[in-house]
Amino acid sequence: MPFIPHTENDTRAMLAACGVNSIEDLFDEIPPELRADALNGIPAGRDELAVSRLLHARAAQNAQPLCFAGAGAYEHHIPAAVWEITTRGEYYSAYTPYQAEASQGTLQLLYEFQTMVAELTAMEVANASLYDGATALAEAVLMAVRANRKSKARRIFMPRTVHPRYRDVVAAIVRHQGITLELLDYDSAGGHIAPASLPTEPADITALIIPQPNFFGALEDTDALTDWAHAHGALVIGVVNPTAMAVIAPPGEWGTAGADIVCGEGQPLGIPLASGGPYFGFMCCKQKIVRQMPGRIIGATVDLEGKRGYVLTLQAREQHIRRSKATSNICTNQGLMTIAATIYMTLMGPAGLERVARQCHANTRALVQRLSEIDGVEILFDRPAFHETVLCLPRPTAEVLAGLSERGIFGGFDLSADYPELDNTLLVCATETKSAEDLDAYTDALREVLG
Amino acid sequence: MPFIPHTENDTRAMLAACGVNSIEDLFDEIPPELRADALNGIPAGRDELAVSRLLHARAAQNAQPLCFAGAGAYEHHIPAAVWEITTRGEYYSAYTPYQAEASQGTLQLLYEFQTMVAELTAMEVANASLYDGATALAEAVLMAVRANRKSKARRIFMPRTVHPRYRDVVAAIVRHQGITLELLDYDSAGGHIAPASLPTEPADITALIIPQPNFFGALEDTDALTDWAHAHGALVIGVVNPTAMAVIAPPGEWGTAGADIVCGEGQPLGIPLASGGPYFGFMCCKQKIVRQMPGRIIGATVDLEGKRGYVLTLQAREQHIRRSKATSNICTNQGLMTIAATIYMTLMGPAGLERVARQCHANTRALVQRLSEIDGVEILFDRPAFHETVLCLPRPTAEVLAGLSERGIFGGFDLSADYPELDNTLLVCATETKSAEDLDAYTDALREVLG
Amino acid sequence: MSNEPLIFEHSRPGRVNRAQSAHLGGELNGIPESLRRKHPPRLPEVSELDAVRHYTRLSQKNFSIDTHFYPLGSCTMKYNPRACNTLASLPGFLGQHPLSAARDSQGILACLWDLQEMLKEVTGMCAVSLTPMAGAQGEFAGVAMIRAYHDARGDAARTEILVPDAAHGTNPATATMCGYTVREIPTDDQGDVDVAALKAVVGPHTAGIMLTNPSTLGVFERRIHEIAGIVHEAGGLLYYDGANLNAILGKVKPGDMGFDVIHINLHKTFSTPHGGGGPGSGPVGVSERLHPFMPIPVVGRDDNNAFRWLDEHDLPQSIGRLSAHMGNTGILLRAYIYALMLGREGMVRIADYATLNANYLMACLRDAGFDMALPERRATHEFILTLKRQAKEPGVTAMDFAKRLLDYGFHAPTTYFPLIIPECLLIEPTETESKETLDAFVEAMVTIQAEAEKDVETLKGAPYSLPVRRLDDVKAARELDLRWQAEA
Amino acid sequence: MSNEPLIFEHSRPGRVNRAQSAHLGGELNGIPESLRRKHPPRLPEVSELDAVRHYTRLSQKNFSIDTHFYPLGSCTMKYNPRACNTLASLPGFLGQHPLSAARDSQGILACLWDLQEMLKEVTGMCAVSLTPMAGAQGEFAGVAMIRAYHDARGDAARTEILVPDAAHGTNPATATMCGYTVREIPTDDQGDVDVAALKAVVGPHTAGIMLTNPSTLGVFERRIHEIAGIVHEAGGLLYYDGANLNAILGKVKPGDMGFDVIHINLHKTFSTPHGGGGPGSGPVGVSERLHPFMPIPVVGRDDNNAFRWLDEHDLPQSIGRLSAHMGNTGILLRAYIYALMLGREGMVRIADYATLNANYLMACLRDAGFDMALPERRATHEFILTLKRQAKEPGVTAMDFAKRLLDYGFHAPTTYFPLIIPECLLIEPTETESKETLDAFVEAMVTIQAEAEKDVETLKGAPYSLPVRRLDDVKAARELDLRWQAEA
Ligand SMILES: Cc1ncc(COP(=O)(O)O)c(C=O)c1O
Ligand SMILES: Cc1ncc(COP(=O)(O)O)c(C=O)c1O
Repeated sequence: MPFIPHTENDTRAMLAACGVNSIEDLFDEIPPELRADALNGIPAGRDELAVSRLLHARAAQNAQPLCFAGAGAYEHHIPAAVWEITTRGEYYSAYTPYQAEASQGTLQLLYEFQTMVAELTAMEVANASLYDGATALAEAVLMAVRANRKSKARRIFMPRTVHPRYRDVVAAIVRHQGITLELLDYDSAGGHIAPASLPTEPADITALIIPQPNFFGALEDTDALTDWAHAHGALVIGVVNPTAMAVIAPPGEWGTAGADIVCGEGQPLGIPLASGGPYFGFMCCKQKIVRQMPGRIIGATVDLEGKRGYVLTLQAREQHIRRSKATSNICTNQGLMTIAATIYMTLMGPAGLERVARQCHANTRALVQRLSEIDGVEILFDRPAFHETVLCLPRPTAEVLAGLSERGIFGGFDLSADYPELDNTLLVCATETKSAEDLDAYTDALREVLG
Repeated sequence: MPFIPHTENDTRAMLAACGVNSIEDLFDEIPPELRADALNGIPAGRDELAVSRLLHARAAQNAQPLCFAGAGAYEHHIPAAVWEITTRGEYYSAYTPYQAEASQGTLQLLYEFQTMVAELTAMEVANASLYDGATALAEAVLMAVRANRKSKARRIFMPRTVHPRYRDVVAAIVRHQGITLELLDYDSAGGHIAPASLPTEPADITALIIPQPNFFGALEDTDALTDWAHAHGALVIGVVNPTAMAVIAPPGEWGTAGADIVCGEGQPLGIPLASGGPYFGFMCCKQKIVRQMPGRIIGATVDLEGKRGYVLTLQAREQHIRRSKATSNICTNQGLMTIAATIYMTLMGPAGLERVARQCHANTRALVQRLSEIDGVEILFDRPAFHETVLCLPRPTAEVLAGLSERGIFGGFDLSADYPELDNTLLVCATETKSAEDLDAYTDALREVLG
Repeated sequence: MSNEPLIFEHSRPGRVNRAQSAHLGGELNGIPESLRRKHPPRLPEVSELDAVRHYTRLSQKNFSIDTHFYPLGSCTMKYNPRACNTLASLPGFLGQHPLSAARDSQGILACLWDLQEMLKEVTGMCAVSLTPMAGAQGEFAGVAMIRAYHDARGDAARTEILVPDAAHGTNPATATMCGYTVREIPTDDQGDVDVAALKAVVGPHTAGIMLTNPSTLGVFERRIHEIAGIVHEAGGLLYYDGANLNAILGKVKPGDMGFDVIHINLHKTFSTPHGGGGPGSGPVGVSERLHPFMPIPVVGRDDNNAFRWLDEHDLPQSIGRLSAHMGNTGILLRAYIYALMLGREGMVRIADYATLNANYLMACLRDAGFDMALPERRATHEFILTLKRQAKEPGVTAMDFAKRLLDYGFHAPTTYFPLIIPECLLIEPTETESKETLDAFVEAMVTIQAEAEKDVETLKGAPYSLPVRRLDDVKAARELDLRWQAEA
Repeated sequence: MSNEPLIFEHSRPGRVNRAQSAHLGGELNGIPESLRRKHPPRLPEVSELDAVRHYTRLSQKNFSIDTHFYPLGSCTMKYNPRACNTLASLPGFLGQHPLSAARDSQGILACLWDLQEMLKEVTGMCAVSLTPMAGAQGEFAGVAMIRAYHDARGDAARTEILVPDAAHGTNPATATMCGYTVREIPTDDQGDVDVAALKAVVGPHTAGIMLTNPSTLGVFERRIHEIAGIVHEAGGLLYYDGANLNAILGKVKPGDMGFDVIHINLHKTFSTPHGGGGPGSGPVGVSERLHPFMPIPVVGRDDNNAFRWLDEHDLPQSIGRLSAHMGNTGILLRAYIYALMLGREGMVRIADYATLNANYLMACLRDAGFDMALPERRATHEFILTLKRQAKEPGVTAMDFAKRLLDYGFHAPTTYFPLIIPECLLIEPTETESKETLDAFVEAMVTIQAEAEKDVETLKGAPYSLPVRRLDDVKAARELDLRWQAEA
């Protein structure tokens, strides 16, 4: 019985105190006919040594090609200090900070996190995390419906330049709320939402979603889109990449009034790729609609002696108080990930994060430049991009990716399943982790595969 | 300038406070003709990302064959908790606990360490570590010379069954103290020191060293050797493997009176192989000669209010107080390693350590059994062994090891350089980390190499 | 403990941690000025040492399993084995991109497949999807499947979800998110669902019922079979909130109790870390009839027995995706490692000793004079103590007891939940705590009771020995201060 | 902070952490009873949670760089970059057996080779051996080489090693271990070696002199060239104790000052962790004439440029081996990683800012009214404050100041070393601390001075806020209690 401390003497004394003869007696309220048989489908227990062998073998079965895929998950360098501190037992093994006085470490850190996220996005306030970028967008849609009291239509404009998986998740989560998700098509030259393509006199719209950069890596015309939405009574929901925020205009400054709700995937801020999770979603908003925000929010207050301290606040929005009327059913969020992200942002600072963003941009540009010199390889869209770009290939993408994979290269994301009109295209990304030799290695491999 | 926090403003203000114009001015006491040129032989600085890439590549250049070598360094499973706790900043980045009140964590832990080591060896007291097993033996020899006041000869009996590298280190360190190291040969049948081979009326001997198990993995007749030494006025220095101590008679119980000084290599207690270090040496002795012991010693005491606490004690033995008359020049020891070892011993407990020891013994026996079924492979010595055994091979050992290496197996330690009389022999070890399939893999590979 | 300023207060303009970025940079060629950021975000400007020291010091202000007994009811705060973290952090796992081809991902897929199989076995369900990212998302998946099931049958009349009044807040909140009206079922004085009341409300408008068993009252719902019959007969489905699975692992399977769908809080029963509020993981298990609706992706096998992701092509009736990838993979991995170490015997032992610890602690506290909310019932893995009597005389509340416990080095139990028990402490010791720790907790409770009798102010002022004294929640909510602001 | 019992007090007979050993075991076939252990060692019997909680809680009772300013003179307590630990702990490094064949070890050998080359460059020596495991062992290696050199020349008359009276205790202790008689050289009132006194004792019996420069008095030995000349002329050699190298990295090289041999404390200048007392690492650098005597092993290259170990066959006059393998490899690796991050510019900056911090702190403390031991000298990376005046009136000692500093959240500077300065604090801030931290330290010193003037008892009673009040060292040494004993 690993992890159970009881000696035989303990068990005996404890049973006596309970007034029973055996542990089995303690289960006597369970109807006997329901009692389960042995769990034969589960293997016998193993010690840490044996499990360690198995897991090392499994980890080795995962290939680790040189990765040029982004598409929502980005390989960034994570300073060693981030996880050495994050996994300290006091952070790792604590619960949600319900007892504030015994959780000032986590609480102060989350207050710092909220500040940093608000700073990155230039928004007024932030919450303490949601599950991931996709669910954060779904929650943003629900929040927009609550917050935009003037709009009755529950109608959301969702561009096709939003991450396809995010669109799936939004659809799955808001399905039962009588919300209409209206897809906006992108400009085939720019790969972005052309403001001119938007209806000039639209019916009631609740909110417009603006991704920045968008799924193709292209930069949307955020000022024009924001002003258009506000002019038509719609709220603006920004979905942004946090690394890009170091160099790209933040949603709080889009257009005349700025975005109303902002969310995104926090993974680029110090979270390992790890086959997709755990990551974390972040969410910000204008202070005036903060009572519509889902999730935990930390606030500063004072103690009995007037000393500053931090607590979970605005709990009246939450399921444990408001129950069926809560802003969301979320309870457990992604606490530990936000701890890592806070330490990451601190270690990078504004200058460091900007340098990372610039290097990502420069690397991707350099890569795309080299690749597009190969016969038949072309850059698809002409909008400015941050750190991803769509390439057209002279051969089916799946074939090309398989060929690259044999050469130890994960060449990017095949768009054809999500955008049937974009067959033979590939979304590539080169973060700051890629050296000039890496870019050459990709270029050489692609030339070989195509040649 | 990584790791230097100064902003330009800081530097300016600080220079002003110092009354100088530039940092250079602060070096004006160094004679100008001595000033160095730029450090051109050192590469330009790199950020953590670049260094991380390089080190990952270097780590990958180390082959990681299945390891059946022991010879003083043993692959054991290390519970994950050991290093996750040991590397906590509060342990990792603290200094020697000179300010006891601000170091109770380290101090209490070392007091626990001393207790555990004393328990393992059944000795009265232990110190807080020496550099490694080899230097601990050298210090034990010096200590014996100090402690055995009756002996004038400064003559140490050192069996050839002591680890050859330990003998080298002892020779290098005690060379200038007028000490004679007399080698004792081993019994060619048993691979141990036959008590009957010892002189019956020897001249003045200061101490006898007894390794248990010895370098060949064989168990010495510790009772007879101890009694013989004591009968002739010599102290007994035990050099023991701490894993073996879980099942083999501990030096405190050897013969009638027990060993006087005990030392050994602590690596098997939770320290990774890591190309040979850092490990740690441990040392114990009878309480009556504790004032002759080298190294840090922790003692319990009370504070102003009578509360229990821990301090560095018996400092009057040490170099920082006694200077040229100190018991040793040691200052920095292997603190962090003893923290890991203490956590390891705690996680294993007496039952766990015994199970490890038994599995090592059983695995090595099973391996040797299988290998010796191969034509031409034989077990060399007939003494009982703990977890290492010498095999005779039908071909030169270097050749065989090279063949095994091609098959991903590190087959053991070639004895021929250290024991010219033992050519074509191999010292093998299979710890608890080896599965039945691993033993088969070795057996099959050896059969192939020899076949 | 000395005060630790905000990281922003450590910040100095121009201070840079050059080890992380000195050699990076590049031009923003191609990005027009209009799209660029004008002012850098005011992230802290500190050295690496400042950062390490600040966050190390902050960490020491937390209670946690690794430092304190933490008997927080409903939360299952058990030991989080360090091996789970170490092994899940192997570079081969951490480095893998979520969109990697299946051929490059057989290692992680094999782990997830194995975990799916294990969870099927312990829950008695016929299939499992690992994707939900916490209990509440598992609940969402479950209720959404119930809805998809009714919808697929064209049964549009079912608009209500039944929820006991003792239920966790996520249950009613989830039902609402799935577009249902919530109907509360009262609890009887023995802590069981009031079956008469249930019968009165169940009907053709009933989509289903959400239950935990053992319930949040810390007792086993004895008439579960009858309840299942009533709901099923009315055409509703049963949802099992698996947050309390620790109590019954290997003892009774939700599938056998008649549940159609279940979520499991891996961060409770399977001991993945709570991380100061997450990440969790809430896999769902389903019966045959809900199988087609499972959230994707799920791990399957192809003809060559290689693992692959099943998606909308394999499960066209799926309720869809609940995360951009496969949920909290790293947490799933930790749960898998834990399950491997426990094995089939270890799992049953968890229920045994979690139950023994709870019943022992309850017996000791009762003997020490405290009142239990349900004195005639067995505790399961947790139980409820009520301080209703003490709130009257001498006038100390559950909150006062909770805060004073902190001074004695114990994290407080859950307070004021479930809502239907006045002045309650929901106490869950878990199986990983020793008898000595439980005894010490009883001793502290007795001491606090004595303090309360002597002078209530002692408790009202608690805690005294923590980094802060009792904090003002009301002020926090009224005068919102949700972030640091740079001085103007 | 609550008391934490000894781990043995947590222990209960029969308690087993089964996760670590449940499936291991075997018979002791072939081992006769007489050689077996009769009673198991009384190691603690606790659960894994007990162990994790105990050692986590204990850790919080330490001051450390990661939590506190730690200006311990002579010890160079600078930030230990976490990357050094993380990268040195890659499985490819940790898993390697020390006796692995060179062909299987090219990765680690390449790192060690590079480090040897870098250390040659910063010290100005012609070869480096990495094997010594701490400063004191480096000293041993150095003095042993000096002896080997004289012996090789048949010069047996040289029986004395000269050591300044301000030297670190390891210097005279080392000389003794090498069989030499120690002769102390006085220091003049400016903190320099008394050259006249040196001249008086130097001669044909002089084997060599051990010096640090900057000295342990925190000042640069200005007449080093003259001293080197005097000793060399007499046929002696110069040993450089590199513990203070942080002050002069890239500014001046020991080789250029005339030293024949040097050790470097990597755990100081190269920021490897002190670990509560080690492990350290003390590589030695040598001039051409000591090259043949270097301790083995050393990393070399074979004809194909592959790395390999050089041993007694390559260096037959070597003083031999100082450890069973290659010293503290993992520490060498950390130093190497640190050096890579710093690079050539970073190294010089260390000396720049370590020196700036020390001089700034000295200036502030002087302005605040404290007395410096050598007021006319520049500080190097450290400096000495003397409380001789305060010891007289109002009667508080350096120890009192030190203990009171702990209450203010600062680790105390080194006290009572060097021995020749009364009531001294040797203060070394290091380059990784910020101006704000130094300012806060000055503020604390000023506050303590004011407290002392008001009531000396305030200081005599310090510390007040730590896990224990001031501890009784005398009792510890008189009534030896060096281990826990099971009750009879
Ligand atoms: C009974 C019960 N149900 C559901 C939940 C929700 O789980 P989660 O916090 O993982 O969303 C919890 C967790 O607090 C719970 O205790
Ligand atoms: C000046 C000086 N020399 C030598 C040493 C000895 O170094 P180590 O502790 O590494 O043996 C020290 C360390 O304290 C020192 O400060």
